[in-house]
Formats: sequence, structure tokens, C-alpha cells
Amino acid sequence: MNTVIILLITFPLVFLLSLLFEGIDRKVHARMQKRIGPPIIQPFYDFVKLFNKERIIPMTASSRIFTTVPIIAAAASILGASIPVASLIAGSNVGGDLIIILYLLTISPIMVMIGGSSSGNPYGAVGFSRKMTMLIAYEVPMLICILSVSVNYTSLAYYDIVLTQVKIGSLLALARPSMAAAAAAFVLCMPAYTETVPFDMSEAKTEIVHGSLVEYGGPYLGLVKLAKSASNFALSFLAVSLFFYTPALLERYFSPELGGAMLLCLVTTLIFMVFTMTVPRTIFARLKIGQAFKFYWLVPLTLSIISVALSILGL
Amino acid sequence: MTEKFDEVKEVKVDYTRLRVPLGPVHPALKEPISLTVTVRREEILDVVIRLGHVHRGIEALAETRNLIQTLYLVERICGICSHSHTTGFVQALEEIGEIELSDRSLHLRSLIFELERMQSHLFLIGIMAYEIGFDTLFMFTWYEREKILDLFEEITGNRIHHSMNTLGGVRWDLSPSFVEKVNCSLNKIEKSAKYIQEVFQDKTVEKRLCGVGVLDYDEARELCVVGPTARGSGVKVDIRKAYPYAAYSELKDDFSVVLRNTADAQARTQVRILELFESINLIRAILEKLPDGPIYKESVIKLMKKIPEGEATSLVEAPRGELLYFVRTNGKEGLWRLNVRTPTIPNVLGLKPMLIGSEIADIPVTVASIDPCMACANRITVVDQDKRETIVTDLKNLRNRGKKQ
Amino acid sequence: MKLGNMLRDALRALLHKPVTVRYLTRAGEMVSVPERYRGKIVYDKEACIGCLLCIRTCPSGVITTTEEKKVSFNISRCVFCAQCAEICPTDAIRLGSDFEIVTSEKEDLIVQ
Amino acid sequence: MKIAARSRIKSPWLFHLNTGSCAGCDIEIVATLTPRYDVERLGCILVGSPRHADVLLVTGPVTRQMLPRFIRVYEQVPEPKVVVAVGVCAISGSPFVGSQMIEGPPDKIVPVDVYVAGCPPRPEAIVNGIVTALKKKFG
Ligand code: SF4
Ligand code: SF4
Ligand code: SF4
Ligand code: SF4
Ligand code: SF4
Ligand code: SF4
Ligand code: SF4
Ligand code: SF4
Repeated sequence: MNTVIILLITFPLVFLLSLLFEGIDRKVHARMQKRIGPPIIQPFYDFVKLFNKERIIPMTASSRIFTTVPIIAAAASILGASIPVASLIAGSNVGGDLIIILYLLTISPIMVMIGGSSSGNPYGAVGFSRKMTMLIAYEVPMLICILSVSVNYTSLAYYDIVLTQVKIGSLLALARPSMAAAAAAFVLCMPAYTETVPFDMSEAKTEIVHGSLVEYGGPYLGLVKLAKSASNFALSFLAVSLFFYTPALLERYFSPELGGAMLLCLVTTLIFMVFTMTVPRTIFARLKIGQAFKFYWLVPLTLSIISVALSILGL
Repeated sequence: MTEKFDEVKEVKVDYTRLRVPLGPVHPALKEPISLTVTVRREEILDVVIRLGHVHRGIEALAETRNLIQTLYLVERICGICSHSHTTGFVQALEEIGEIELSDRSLHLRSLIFELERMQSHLFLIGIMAYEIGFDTLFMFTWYEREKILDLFEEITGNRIHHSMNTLGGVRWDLSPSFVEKVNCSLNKIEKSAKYIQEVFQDKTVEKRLCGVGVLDYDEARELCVVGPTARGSGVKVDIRKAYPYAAYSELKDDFSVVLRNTADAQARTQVRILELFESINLIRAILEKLPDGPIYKESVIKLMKKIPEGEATSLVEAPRGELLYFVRTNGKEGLWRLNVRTPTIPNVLGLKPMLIGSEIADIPVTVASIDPCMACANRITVVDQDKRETIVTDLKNLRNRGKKQ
Repeated sequence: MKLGNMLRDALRALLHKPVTVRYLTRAGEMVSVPERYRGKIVYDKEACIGCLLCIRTCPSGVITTTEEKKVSFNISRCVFCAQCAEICPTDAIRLGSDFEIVTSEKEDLIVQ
Repeated sequence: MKIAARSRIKSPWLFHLNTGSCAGCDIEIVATLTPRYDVERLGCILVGSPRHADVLLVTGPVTRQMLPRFIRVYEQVPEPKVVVAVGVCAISGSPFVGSQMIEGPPDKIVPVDVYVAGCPPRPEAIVNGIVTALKKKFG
């Protein structure tokens, strides 16, 4: 029962944190473009406003699917983000392992995809096919690199892997070449997971008018956006705690069970997110779907396979 | 709760062959144009282009106004090359009325012309960046563009509609302190133009532009495309060289025609970027040579009275290519007929061969690369379309409307 | 490397002050309007001699006569070309520097 | 419902509709996004679908071709919505008044909250117009 309570606490926490992180992301993005940018709490305003808007369900849409899908997407993403956060707070494994987290995070793009195509808008259909392609492109390397981690540490439990870093007193990504490759593959998959430039072709505004989101408005759009920022946060957090768990480095001075560890982890997540999501989104152009696909099968996939091979060799 | 959605309903959602209506309201197209694109997955099978959403009946309106009113009306054919339109128009009038212009006013006309060309090219380069999802570059180029708009605002008093031309000259003079300012801004703009040129050679940018929207030399010749679109396909057309107007006959050694042979979106963008440098050179030359003298003749009312019945055509090289004005005056301060052939019309024709066979992701880039600003193109194309419509449907309605106004 | 340039510039922009003019969000920060700017019309009724030249040249029918042989301007139709100011023999019309012509009532847009 | 009203003022999403303008006003609207003016500091973003929008920026005198589309886009914007007419074309149709092809001005067709005069208005004036409209509607 304890785990349920912790999850209940982390749920709103994750909700707030992911919106806050999105605000910071937008601010930094604007500053890199020489602009002032929106206030950091802008995502909260957006969310509240969207919830107070009219609910429109297009006539062409199948309304039941159209309306339930955003709720599932948001819930799954937040839950996916809550599990690692809750595990760190509780200091034990809360609800399952890495595969479950990844599975939860994959639900949200699939749901949005279904919702978009149920809207009956042709742009939604194009968005569907693009998202499908991308899903295949990044899901495979992502899973393989998780596999590589599990081969190495013979565990898929999230908290065990985090603790390993404390035990060896080093960051996982630096511990072995196999893990470095896994970390690189994971990081490269992140922008595609959350559909940010240069891999946002499934929601490209100038090409297919936000793709799957084209018919969504009001609260539904708010939920979809929330799902997106939650998985954004979840992935950064996951990447940081799995591969770059900074408290491990300070373990000598600092007990990792402290709330301080959590804070440290969040700060690293923030910096990490800025460098892996915000900066690429600022300095790259959007790729075409074919180019992105090729990229994913060429670089992250190779990296993840190398990583598995190395971990089997024990490197 | 429910919603009218008549047009999309008729689209059959079918995953192998899908008709995607693009526009008239579409975020990639700042102005209305309607492309109905038939696609199979991502590949484009067919394109139907439909224009006319911005048809405002300017040519007919011009026939009801006097010459000086028409001057400001043609300026509002379009906001991006307003100076080209007024130049085309007053040149035709000046030919009919045999009005001689002072050298200074001709030079000032060319000066604004080149500033406008730079403004327009920077505008398009920014839009290209925006289409490929490169927001930062869009922000940077448009920030540079503000510098030119500031110059416009200081010299003429408005950022977009400069109203620089008037019958028999120009309206605002350039004091030495302005010359200084223009020079100063030019240096800054040159620096950033170099920077933009570098960024456009970047790998991710090139990936999106190279080989996209190819219009080869023969097709370009056949479709009579003009301006940077033609020059990107290696066709050497430039009215400034071929039929010099304003001060260009004196400046013809100060610039060269930029040509590219790859004929894709990247070539067209390159042409525009390089033309920025040509324009900078031209402006420097103009400022150096700027002769003294008056900037306009006499009151426009007097001049307007002097213009006899007659007709003339004039050609100018607008930022997007050849712009033709045909003017027939009625000798009573008004017009019998005004006809404009704008660069976007021939260029839009080039879209179809460019688009067929490419991907959905390429549509915005290709469309943007010919720089279609529909404001002017819409007037002419709709003529026939409109006649068809009116004859079939509501001629009576049209007449009634005419009476009402 | 060109991408390096972009990265460098983006990071440099992060450290520098943004170029945005905080118009409306910071009191007192205004944008400058150049001397020749063609803004809202300023009409000097005293100077007007009622020659109606301005009406003849105005491209969009902004100007109408009033009972007292003067003119009145309906800014909601004005394209700010300054032709009226140019033609007026007594300089009774001037295009001022007011560019914030924002209103919810069209009646506010009449200058007499 | 103070929070709701405040968040509406703080997060206006713009949809820009050209109903036959000369592009002058349109490029000035796009210019408001650029670093010099940066409407995003007021929470505005330019969205691509009218379903996401709160503020409809109308430019141009509404040509006959655009009339049905204009109405449709207006209907697609979910309530509560604000309409801002940008440019004199969108206020009175000038300088195209008298043309047979003009069905506007927009306020003949839909209720307009705020008019921004200018040909084109400076970007600052457009920003000012958006802010005024929001204050009027929700403030
Ligand atoms: S296209 Fe038709 S309505 Fe428009 S100006 Fe020409 S003749 Fe008149
Ligand atoms: S109609 Fe005009 S543009 Fe077309 S081919 Fe003939 S001359 Fe060229
Ligand atoms: S006026 Fe029209 S029909 Fe005649 S040659 Fe030119 S384009 Fe062809
Ligand atoms: S070519 Fe484009 S910019 Fe030039 S007048 Fe036509 S619409 Fe305007
Ligand atoms: S051919 Fe077309 S453009 Fe020429 S007069 Fe007839 S309707 Fe007008
Ligand atoms: S500025 Fe131009 S449009 Fe305005 S009143 Fe004067 S002449 Fe008319
Ligand atoms: S031109 Fe000047 S003097 Fe004559 S009516 Fe107009 S404002 Fe009065
Ligand atoms: S108000 Fe002026 S700039 Fe704006 S669309 Fe109308 S004519 Fe063009």
C-alpha cells in the first residue's frame, strides 16, 4: 500500500515539474533566439486556459475514441514519469521495471496517433503514418539499449540500476564502453520520442498543420500537450538517473537517500534536458521522414547493437 | 458541440491514395493559395493549383479612379514589392506624358528598389528557414530585415508601403546624414548576409533543400518563369540588364546577374542570397554617384492634367522577377485600362512540374522557394475563372451589386 | 563547421541581453518613431482654406466636407500615404507620430 | 474564476487569417514573432489550426473567394474567442472599397473586438491591439 501512497504524491509533483520544465525549455529556446520569451510559468497558463475552452468534437471524428484518447495519453505519460521519481523518493523499486516505464511512455504517442486518425482529417492521417514510421525507427534502438543495460547488470529493476552507480561510485555512462554506447543511443532517441525538432515531422506545423493534433482543441489539446511535456520530463529524468546519476559521484559526502539527492538529480535533469532537447531544437532544421528513419537505423541502432555486443563480451 | 466541416468531409480518407487540401488557409502559406494534392503515402501524384482567393478587382477599380489615386492603389496590390508596382505604373505614365525626370530622383528610385529587393529576399530566406522548421534562423534573418525596414521608415515614413514614387519623381529626399546611416546599416547587413550564406550551407539545411522542386532549364524556358526562379534554373533573365529603367543604365557595371544551374530549391535560395550582395554593391554605387538636383517636378495635380490620352507598357525587375504594366489613359486624369502581369503568375505555373513526384514534406519548401506571394497573382488568374463562374451563376447578382455601389 | 557557428551564436545569445524592446511590458520603454513617420492625421482646422484639393487626391475616400466648408477625416479608411499633406497648400494636414491607433469603436477614428 | 480569466489574458494563441490583404499586414503580423517585438513574451504563439486559437487576427477586406472560408475558420475557433481586425483593409475595406469582389469589411460578417488602424500597422500596434482586445474581453 505504501507504494500507492507514494505514487499518489508523485503524481501531482510530476505534473507540476513537467510543466515547469517545459516553461524553462521555452524560455531558454527564446533566449537563444535573442528573444525574451514567455514567462517560465507560461505552460500553466496555457493548461488552465485550454481547460476553460469550449470542447469541440468534429463531426467527422468518432467521438468516443477522440475524447478518451487524450486522457489515457496524459495518464500514461505521468504514470511513466512518476515511477522513477517515486522510486527515488521511496528508496526502493516502486511498481515495476524499466520495460514497464518505457511501455507507459510509448502509450502516449500511440494514443495521440489513434486520436488524430480518428478525427477524420487528412492531416491526421498523414500524421498517423509519419508517427508510425518514427515509432518503428526509435523504439527498436531504445529497447535494445535497455536490453544491453539488463545484460550488464542482470536486472531490469530501475532502482537497482540506479543504486549500482552508487556502488561503483561512477556514472553508468562512464563505467564501461558498452554503457557509453547505450547512453548515446538512448539520448539520440529522446528527441524523436517527444517529437521535438529535428524529429518533429509528425507534428510539423508548416507541413501538415500539427498532424494528429490538427482537430484537437480545448481541454483535449491541453491533455495531449501535458502528455508530451510529461514524457519529455520522464525521458530526461530516466536518462539522467539511469546513465548519469550525479549523486553517485558525491556519495562520499552525501547520502543518496537524502532529499538532496533528489534535488541534485532534478537539477542535472534540467541541464541535461537543455542540452539534449533545447539546444538541438534551436540549431537544427527539421529532417524529412525518410532522412530521420535512415538516421535512426544507421546511428542509434548501430550504437545500441554495439552496446549489446560489448556487454555480452563483458566490456 | 458539433461543427460544420463541409469541405473536409468530401475528402476520402484512404491510406493508399489521399487527397490533402493544402490551403487556402495553411500555416505554411502566409497568403491564400489552394493546392489540392493527391498523394500516395508521402509521394505526390498530382497537384491542382487554384488561385483567386485574394482577388480584389484592382484593375477594374483603377478604371474608376484618377491617376494619383491609382498610384496608391497599385502600391497596395502587394505589400512586399510595393515599390516595384508604383515604379512600373509611374514609368508608364511618364512615358505617356513625356515627363523627364531628374537624375537624382531616378537614382533614389533605384535605391529604394534595391533596398526593397534585399528586404524581400531576406523575407523569403527567413520563410524558407521557417518552412524547414529552423526557427532560429528565421528569427535571425528577420531580425536583420528589421534594419532595412528601419531605413525605410526613416527615409519614407512607413515600413512597408513606402509611397516613394510620385508622378515625375520621388517624394522624399536623402540628406547626407541619411546617406551615412544607410552606409552604416549596409555594413551590418553585409556581415549578417555572409553569416546567412554560411548557415545555408549547413548539412541539415542542405538536406532539406538540395534536389527539391527541380525545374530544369528547358522547362523553365517553356513556362517562361521569371526572376530568381528562372535564374536558379540557369535562365539568364534580368530586366535591369535587358531593358534598363530608372538609373540602371548608368549602374549596369555595378552588378551582375546571379545564375545557378542546379535548378532546385537550394539554387533558388542561393540566387537570392547572392543577390543580397549584388544589391549591397548597387546601393553603395548609387550613394556614391548620387547626383544633385530636384527630386520632383511640380504638383501632381498639374502633371496629371498634362497627361494625354495614350498607352504605354513598362517593365521592371521586381524582387520576384519581371513585372509588366500596361496603362491606357483617357486624357481626363483617369484610366481606360490598367493591366498588370506579375511575376508570381508564370512562377506558379512552374509549381506543378516541381511538385509532382516529390514528398509532402517538400511542398512548403518548394512553394516557398518560388516565393509566391499571392496578393498580386490572384488578380489576373481569376479573370477567366471568374467569367466562367459569373456567366453560369449570378450575372444578375453581379449587376445588382454594381448598381448598389 | 557551420553548425558550430549556429551553436556558438545560440549560446552567445543566451548570455547576452535579448534584443527585444519591452514595449507594453515595462513601463516607460517605448519604441522610437522616426521624424518622417506617417501616423495618425493631425488637422489644423484654422489653417484650412477649404480648397478641397485633398479630397481630389486622397486614394481611398477618407476625406469628406463638413458644413462649415472644412474637411473631416475618417481614419478607418486612411492608408497613411500623406498625399493630402503633400497637396495641401496651407499645410493644414500633417501626419503625426501616433501609430497606436487601436480602438474598439470605429467612431474614435474620425478626425475633425 | 479569476485564474481562468487571468490565464486567458496570459496565454492568447493567435491564428492569422488573410482574407485578401496585400500581404503588408500579414508580414507585419509575422514580424511580431521576431526577436525585436517577440509577442511570445506575452504568451502568444502563432498556431496553425484555428481549433487551437483564442485570438483571430483578420487582415484584408474579405474577398468573395475567401468569404466562406472566413466564416468557417471563425466557427472553428472555440469559444471564448477574440477577433482583432488588423489594418485599414480589415476595418473598412479601404482602399479597395467599391470593388465588386469585396464582401467585407470583416465586421459586417463576424463581430470584431478591436480595430488596429494602419497600412500596415507597426508590429507594436498589433501587439497593442491584441493586448487591448484581451483586456476588453476578459479583464
Ligand atoms: S480580374 Fe476581373 S474583376 Fe479583377 S480587375 Fe480584372 S476584370 Fe476586373
Ligand atoms: S502566357 Fe505568358 S507566361 Fe505563359 S508562356 Fe505565354 S508569355 Fe509565357
Ligand atoms: S495578352 Fe494574354 S493572350 Fe495575349 S499574348 Fe499576352 S498572355 Fe497571351
Ligand atoms: S510578386 Fe509577391 S511581393 Fe511582388 S507584388 Fe506580387 S504578391 Fe507582392
Ligand atoms: S482575356 Fe482575360 S485578361 Fe484579357 S481581357 Fe479577357 S478576361 Fe481580361
Ligand atoms: S494620408 Fe492618404 S489616405 Fe489618408 S487622408 Fe491623406 S490622402 Fe487620404
Ligand atoms: S487641401 Fe488643405 S486647405 Fe485644402 S481643403 Fe484640404 S486641408 Fe483644407
Ligand atoms: S491595410 Fe494596407 S497593408 Fe494592410 S492589407 Fe490593407 S492595404 Fe495591405
